[in-house]
Amino acid sequence: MHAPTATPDAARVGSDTIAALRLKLPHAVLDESWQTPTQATLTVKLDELPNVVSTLYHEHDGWLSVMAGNDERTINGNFALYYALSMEGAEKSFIVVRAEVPAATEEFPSVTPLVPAAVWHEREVRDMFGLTPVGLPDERRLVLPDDWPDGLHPLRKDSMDYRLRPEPTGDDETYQFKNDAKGETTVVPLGPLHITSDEPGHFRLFVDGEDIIDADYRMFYVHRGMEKVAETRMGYNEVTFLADRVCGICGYAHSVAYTTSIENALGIAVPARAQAIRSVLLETERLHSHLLNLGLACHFVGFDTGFMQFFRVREKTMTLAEMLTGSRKTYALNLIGGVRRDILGEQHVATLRLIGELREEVTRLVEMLLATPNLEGRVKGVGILDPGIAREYSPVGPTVRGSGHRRDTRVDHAFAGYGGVAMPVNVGDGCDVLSRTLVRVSEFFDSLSIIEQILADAPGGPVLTEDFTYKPHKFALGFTEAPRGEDIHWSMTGDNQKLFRWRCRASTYANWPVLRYMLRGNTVSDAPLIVASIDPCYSCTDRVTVVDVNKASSVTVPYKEMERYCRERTNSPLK
Amino acid sequence: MPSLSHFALAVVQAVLLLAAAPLLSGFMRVVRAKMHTRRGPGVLQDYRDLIKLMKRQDVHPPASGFVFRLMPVIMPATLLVVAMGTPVITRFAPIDALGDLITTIYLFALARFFFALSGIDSGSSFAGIGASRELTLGVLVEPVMMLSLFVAALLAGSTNLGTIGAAVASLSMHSAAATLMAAAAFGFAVYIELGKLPYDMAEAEQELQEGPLTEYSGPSLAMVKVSLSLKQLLVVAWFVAVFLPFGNATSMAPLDLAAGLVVFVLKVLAIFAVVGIVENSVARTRFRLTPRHSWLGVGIASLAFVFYLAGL
Amino acid sequence: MTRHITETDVRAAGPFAKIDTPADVVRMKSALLKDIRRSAYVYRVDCGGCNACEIEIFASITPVFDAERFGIKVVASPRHADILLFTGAVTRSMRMPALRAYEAAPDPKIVVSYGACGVSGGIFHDLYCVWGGTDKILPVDVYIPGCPPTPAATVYGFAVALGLLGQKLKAETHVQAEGERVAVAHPSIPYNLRVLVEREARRMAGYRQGGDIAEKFLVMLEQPGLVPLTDRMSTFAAAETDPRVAEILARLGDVVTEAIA
Amino acid sequence: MFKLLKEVLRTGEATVKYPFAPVEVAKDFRGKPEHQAANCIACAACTVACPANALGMETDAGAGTRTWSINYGRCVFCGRCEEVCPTDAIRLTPDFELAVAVKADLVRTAVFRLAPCVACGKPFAPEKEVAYVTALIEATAPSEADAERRRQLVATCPACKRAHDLGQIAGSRVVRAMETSR
Repeated sequence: MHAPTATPDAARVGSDTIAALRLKLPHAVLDESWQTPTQATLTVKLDELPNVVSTLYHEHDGWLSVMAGNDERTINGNFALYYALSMEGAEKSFIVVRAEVPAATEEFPSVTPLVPAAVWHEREVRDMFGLTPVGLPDERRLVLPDDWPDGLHPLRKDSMDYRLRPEPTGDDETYQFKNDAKGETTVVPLGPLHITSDEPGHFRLFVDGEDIIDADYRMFYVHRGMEKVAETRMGYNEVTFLADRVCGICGYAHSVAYTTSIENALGIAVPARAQAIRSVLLETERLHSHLLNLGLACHFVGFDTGFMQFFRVREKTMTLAEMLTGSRKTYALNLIGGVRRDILGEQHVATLRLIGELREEVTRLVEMLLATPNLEGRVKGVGILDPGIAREYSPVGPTVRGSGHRRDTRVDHAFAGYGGVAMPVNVGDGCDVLSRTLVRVSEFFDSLSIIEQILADAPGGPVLTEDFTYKPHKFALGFTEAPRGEDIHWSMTGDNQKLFRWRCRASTYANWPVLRYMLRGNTVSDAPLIVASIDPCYSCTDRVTVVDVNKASSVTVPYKEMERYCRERTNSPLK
Repeated sequence: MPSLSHFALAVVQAVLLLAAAPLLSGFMRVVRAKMHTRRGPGVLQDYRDLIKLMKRQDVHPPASGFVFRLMPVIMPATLLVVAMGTPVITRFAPIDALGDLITTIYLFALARFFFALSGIDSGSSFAGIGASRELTLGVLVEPVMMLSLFVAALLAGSTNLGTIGAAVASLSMHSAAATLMAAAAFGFAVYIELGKLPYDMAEAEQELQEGPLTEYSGPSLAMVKVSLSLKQLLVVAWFVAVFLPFGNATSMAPLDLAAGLVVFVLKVLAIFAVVGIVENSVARTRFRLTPRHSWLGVGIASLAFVFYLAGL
Repeated sequence: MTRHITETDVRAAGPFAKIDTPADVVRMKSALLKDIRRSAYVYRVDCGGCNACEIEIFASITPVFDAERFGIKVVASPRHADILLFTGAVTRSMRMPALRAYEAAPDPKIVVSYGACGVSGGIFHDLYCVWGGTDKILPVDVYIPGCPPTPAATVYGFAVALGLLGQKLKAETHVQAEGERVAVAHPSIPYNLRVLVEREARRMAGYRQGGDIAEKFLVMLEQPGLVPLTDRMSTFAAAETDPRVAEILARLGDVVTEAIA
Repeated sequence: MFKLLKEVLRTGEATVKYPFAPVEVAKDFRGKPEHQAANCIACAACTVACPANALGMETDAGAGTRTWSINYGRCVFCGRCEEVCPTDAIRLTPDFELAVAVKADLVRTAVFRLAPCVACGKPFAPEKEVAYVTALIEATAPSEADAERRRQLVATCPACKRAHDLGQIAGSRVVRAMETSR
């Protein structure tokens, strides 16, 4: 899959889809280039952009993975947008739709009205590049803080130094929360400005009594500016260590996605042993992450003993990671071209021993969990993700698999060492919290088997190649299946051993937009559990805890009065 | 008027119960740690926590009012009054007037009322919602308590806790079935009243950040914490006094009292060990489903009443 | 006694400046340390971390490391806190919530800065949406470095914060001694050959394991003896019980053979 | 509930003894990077590779020194420094007990002297680096004349290299320059 761009048409997966697209929209495609035999980039006319994306999405089983903006004024005078679609129909490939946005207008037709999955991406590109998506109904900021200066777009090449910290202008939030509820609802605003909330996020639930009518949330309280630093301070090899820190739970998946994107862009043939080691570690990461999620699910239904038991056993996965990488978290194992550590015989044996112990202990814990009183009542039928909604918003991982969609990057677009691995795709059709939890349980045991398989078949040879040359302005996608779903990175090399652009889309980013629909119709006390069931980063989960609070409907004090009082904290109804 | 020795007993037992309350919560923490398969703190940890808290700064949120400040005093005071009236090591209430079940129910309700009120008065939304949950829970659990205790009172022919206990202990209740049903219903109500999982609604740590306790700090927090432990000890003592009075001292003879004390300690430890295992092996009930559970309690209590009427 | 920290303070503090701690606060803090030695309530404040720190804090309160055995308890409200634990590099959006949590805790309080980001901003120290560490907005008492700190490092850090264990790390400066020189390693092996061996070992097994294997191999090469080099190398590889290491040694042998030929 | 109780009884107590007994870490654990200043040639390879800028190198031309520093508070323990070090002067150790109360204690420094350029006499590169490279060259040079020419080259600062033709450096002017600088 890492062969150079000059591949005969026949070997190119996705060419039939592109031919069909050209037939349907004869004048839309201006240019076609192939990054790998399964990755094509089509430059299209700006006006045709929504049509092309929509056609691929709706008629050829495309799912929107990521959209990257890029300031290419220094290369071709324009801005560019790259909508990357994961094609999961007859031809499983990636097709990236590229359109140039003239620097003179800074406007492009929004894709969101046709493909709702694009909404966060288009909001982000407005924040970061100052490009206006015409027709995008949501005009609010997504990434930048409320008090960030208007008109300062960090990722424009000429806008600012990566270290510039504009003076704060205010302490208050000005974000407008959306409420689609018909009829009267009570607003429950609890967020980071509340003294009791330690978490970087802000949720608002619109409730009627105990029922959630609608929900909205403000994320990106942890926005740091990683994409900017990756193209300024760091060399392209250092970014692998930055990618490790996109997420503290599934950082290695990001690191692999990033290195894969560069390796694809530069056509580097990564040694098979390195790819096998990457897969072993990705699965190790899944082991700890799924145990973490199962533990947290216990925590959120008040079953702390279960939480403690899962975390106790989880320590074994941490020992495994420490033995294989030298660190419990942030594995720091990748370089462009391979990995930095080998799995020697001694480690091989110890890994198999730990895998055996984990299989046995987790089997017992899962049986214990499912036999726990009250548990099923808390998770069954709660937090329904409608398969239709899922299809519109392109969520990933156990979240989408729990709603019956058979999407798994490891199978759809085999990367790293997954090529020859026999692996089922676990789906559930309950669409609820229970379904997603059971998908994770099955995946946990599958991961154990995958590690055993890969270790048994691991080829010899080197774990690193340095046999490549850095070429400027090459770009490609890199992707992994993180514990939470597909992580996808789009990278473009610069001309000074640095990146020109790095776009990193974490799996949870793809899952947030559907959460709103999953919350609707449930009671407020189930909110933390529902949010935990998409397995966002821990801090995100905790901040819904705040929300859960609001469920109480008081019988002695009028509920609305309570809400008002909780909100304004003046004129106590009891004084 | 109670005799001086009875009054002395009342005071001593109240003070002892108060002093032992942190030991009890320390014991619960040890049970919890064992269930978590971890080492955990020592059984004296809650004393260390309280001593520390007594030395810390007491912060009042700007939005809080006088109820917020008063509660850490009123709640333990109310509970101490209950402690003086409950037959703990004796079969009779040390102070007869306080040993009336209606008085006890209302004293508990008073403590609960102030606890909830302080949450609303603190100005924090977490505390406020914990408070409203606490009141809801009160509304749900009190009918069960009342009904089951009234059945016991009818059976014993008195509303005095000591008299009911004596009747149970001498196995002279008119209806064994009705007594057992009433005991079951009351036991269930007491369990909810303990504020333990799956019914720890008001102080739910993950959901409410400890509810009405959210805004308290320093000495006030210490007082509220010790009050909550005392309350747990008292409701269990209450149950023991009415439905498990076997082995209590029947006279004021020192040897009798000592034996009564030993029996009481053993009973309480056994009950709390079971409670500890239960609370650590279940998930929290959905708050919305709590009424259904409490209706079950009402049902059992009503059945006890029917049995009483039928004289079974 | 309560010092209200305002936005102006934050700005005045600027990079690398520290908010002064008045003498009475220092005195009160040492009294506090005595009081909380065996009962410390900890409140976590996430100022925009990647969650690795949060997860490791979780790991240190769960069965294997169980911080509660020292009386350390993670509490849900800052009002209960004796120790405030700040993680993350302090993002622009989180600076005010972090300050408010600090203000809500009773005085005096111990502030612990956790993880590379909390201590100094870590890998994110100079980014546009980052303030660059807890001590840019608050006075910090104890720093726990690590990315993330392991649960054992966390337990150690708390022991330092509570004054139960002393800190091991001390600022040190080495000044080059007269005549201080670095000898070339394995001088009897031609430099180019050594570099070839070391590079190949790194390609085969990475910098650490490969480095150690290359070292072993080079020591073997250097040993004087009458046995021919190729025989020595094959005996060495054959004596290795780990098949993967044997493969690597054989590969290094090939490199030497190719270089000599 | 009974499954849970069985699990609890089977496990007993899972808590480790640390800090009362040492805790076991993996063989190649990535803890505190230990710098052997005696082995360091101050070449700055590690400071360039460090993704977090925890390693720094500052040159004080006036004092003729170059100061290497590590900030354990910023270090992300990736081990890139160990990987790129040509003289094995830095290695990650299993030590993780790094907490401090004084932030200054997180920083370690090592001061190295700069060698003067043989041509202009200005300090330009660490003495130890020049000596190390010289030693390498002596070992690999095909002839003594070649070795001498390369030695001069190594001991010349980039500015002088730009200013002077290589042949001139090999010739008499360098000898004169060396005489004046002494």
